[in-house]
Amino acid sequence: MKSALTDACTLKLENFEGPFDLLFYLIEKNQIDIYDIPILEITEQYLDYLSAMQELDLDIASEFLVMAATLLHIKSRMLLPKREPLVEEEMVDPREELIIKLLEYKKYKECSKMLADREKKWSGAHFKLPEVIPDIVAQEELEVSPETLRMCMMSALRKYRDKMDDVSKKMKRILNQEKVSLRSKVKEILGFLKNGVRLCFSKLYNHKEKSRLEVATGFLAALEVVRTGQASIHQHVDFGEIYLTPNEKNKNDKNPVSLIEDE
Amino acid sequence: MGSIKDTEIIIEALLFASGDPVPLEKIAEIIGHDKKTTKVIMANLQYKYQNTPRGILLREINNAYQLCTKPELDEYVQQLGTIRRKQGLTPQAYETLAIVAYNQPVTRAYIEQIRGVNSDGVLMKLVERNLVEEVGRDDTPGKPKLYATTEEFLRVFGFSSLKELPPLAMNEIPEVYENVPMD
Amino acid sequence: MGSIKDTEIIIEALLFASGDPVPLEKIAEIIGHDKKTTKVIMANLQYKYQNTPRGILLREINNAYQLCTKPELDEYVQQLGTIRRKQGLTPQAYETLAIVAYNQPVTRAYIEQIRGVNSDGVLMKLVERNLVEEVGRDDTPGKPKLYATTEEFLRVFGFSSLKELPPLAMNEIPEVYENVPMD
Repeated sequence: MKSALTDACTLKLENFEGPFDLLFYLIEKNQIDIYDIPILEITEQYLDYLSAMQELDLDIASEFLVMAATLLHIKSRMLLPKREPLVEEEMVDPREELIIKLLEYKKYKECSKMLADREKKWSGAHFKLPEVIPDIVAQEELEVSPETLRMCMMSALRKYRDKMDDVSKKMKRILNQEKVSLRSKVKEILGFLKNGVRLCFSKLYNHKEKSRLEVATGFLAALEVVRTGQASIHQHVDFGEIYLTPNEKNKNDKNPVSLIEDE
Repeated sequence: MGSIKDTEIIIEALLFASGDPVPLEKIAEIIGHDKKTTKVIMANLQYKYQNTPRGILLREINNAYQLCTKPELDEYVQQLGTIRRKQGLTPQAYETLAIVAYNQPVTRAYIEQIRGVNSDGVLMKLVERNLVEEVGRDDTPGKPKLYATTEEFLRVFGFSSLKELPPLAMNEIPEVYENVPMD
Repeated sequence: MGSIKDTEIIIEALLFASGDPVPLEKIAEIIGHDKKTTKVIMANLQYKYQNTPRGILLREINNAYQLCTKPELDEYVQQLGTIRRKQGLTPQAYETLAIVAYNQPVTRAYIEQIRGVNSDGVLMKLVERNLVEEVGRDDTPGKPKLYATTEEFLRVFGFSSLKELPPLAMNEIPEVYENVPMD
């Protein structure tokens, strides 16, 4: 279809950036409600433009052709006899998708007017060239954060706790060993006492021959034996010799160590 | 350095000498106040520049401050004959810029989906003019480049930050926005 | 263009945009007054710049005019050129500093007890950097030196007092803190 349109608008043709742009031009020119586009008219006009472009030997970008196909498709769907919608099936306006896209495009098209206005205004604001200020490298400034400080404290305390846990484990191990050795010392002492002899502590556990730990354990063992009433202990002068004397009634006790807990 | 007045004097000297935008932190450091206080001082100063008979105004761009002549005095400043004027943008460029500005970071595919037309050339022009820049790659198949607006964009269009972009007419078609795939 | 006020506004914009000196004739031409009147306007303006709290002043050089920052503000302007090198603390330094900060005053032995390693070097570094200082001697055998944080410490961390130290989550590790011997 040839029309005045073809001639009047040829100049503008190459200015259309894309199919949406062209559609918008048509919608505005015809004062069409975007929500109710008369698809027959618009498709016709759109195709007119395309053929005008062809006549002018303009390269028609593929996007324009895709839109033409879309418009024709919508048109054919609009022309189909309306049938009763099936239950559960919504009647979808074939134009809906196009309208949505057009509206989305419209937002930015309007926005570009705003941008152009602002640019025009602010291009009138002039800046001053910087003055020459020599660079001086100042002392190093520390970059620190309170939170990191807190984290460091927490982790130091955590590490410390783990270390202490470790130490107390070691202590426990030592104490366990001690227990075993205390048991054996008690046995040892009772072994001697069985013979009904008075024991001289320094003969049994002399710190010159035995380790300090052993002497101490030996002393504990001696106290243990006294506590259980199997022997009595005497020391005649301060720092003098310590004697252990077996008590008669327990002389032959078979199981004297029972008072020390088993593990 | 005592009063606010003295502080304002120092700030004016700083901004004048710098010419370029001076970051808030730098101003705070020099005037010896924390950033929060400095921000209040700057807002006050901005108001003063606006509301006294001055030929210059104080602009905020991305938390930095810069003095410039009032745009409405352009006709006089032009007469100095030393000012180069930059070329305006094409309609395509504004449109594309608007899509980037409101949706950043965006892929080229996203822009093209909205514009309905190939946007490679126009996008490259915007990058050339330093209004748009690549800011990384999307985490979708093909790892397409992502674009966002630059500080120059804020300067050219007189925004102090992206928050100042006027809202788009969203309420008209609320459901659409969700329907547009992110690339 | 009407009032003197408007004229002054234009002149400010002109001189600002130019940066360089603008000849009297040029100003006269742009504001649409003769040279004589313009000279009076400029003298007036010069007086105003001098006598209002401004960071810039209006200089006349050979019948041309230029805005510049007030020379007495130079020390501030120079600071625009200072580049501060940011530096962090090593993890060891942070840890030691934390122990001092949260337990001050402390002896070196105390720090080493918690850290489980010799802390002489790191403590000396902190003293050198003025984050930690000697504050006396402990009243225990050997009279060990006591260390505490400095005012510089408060400054770099942005605390106004030690009360602002972020609280430790004591519930997380309550027993440890109690077990730490106070020396």
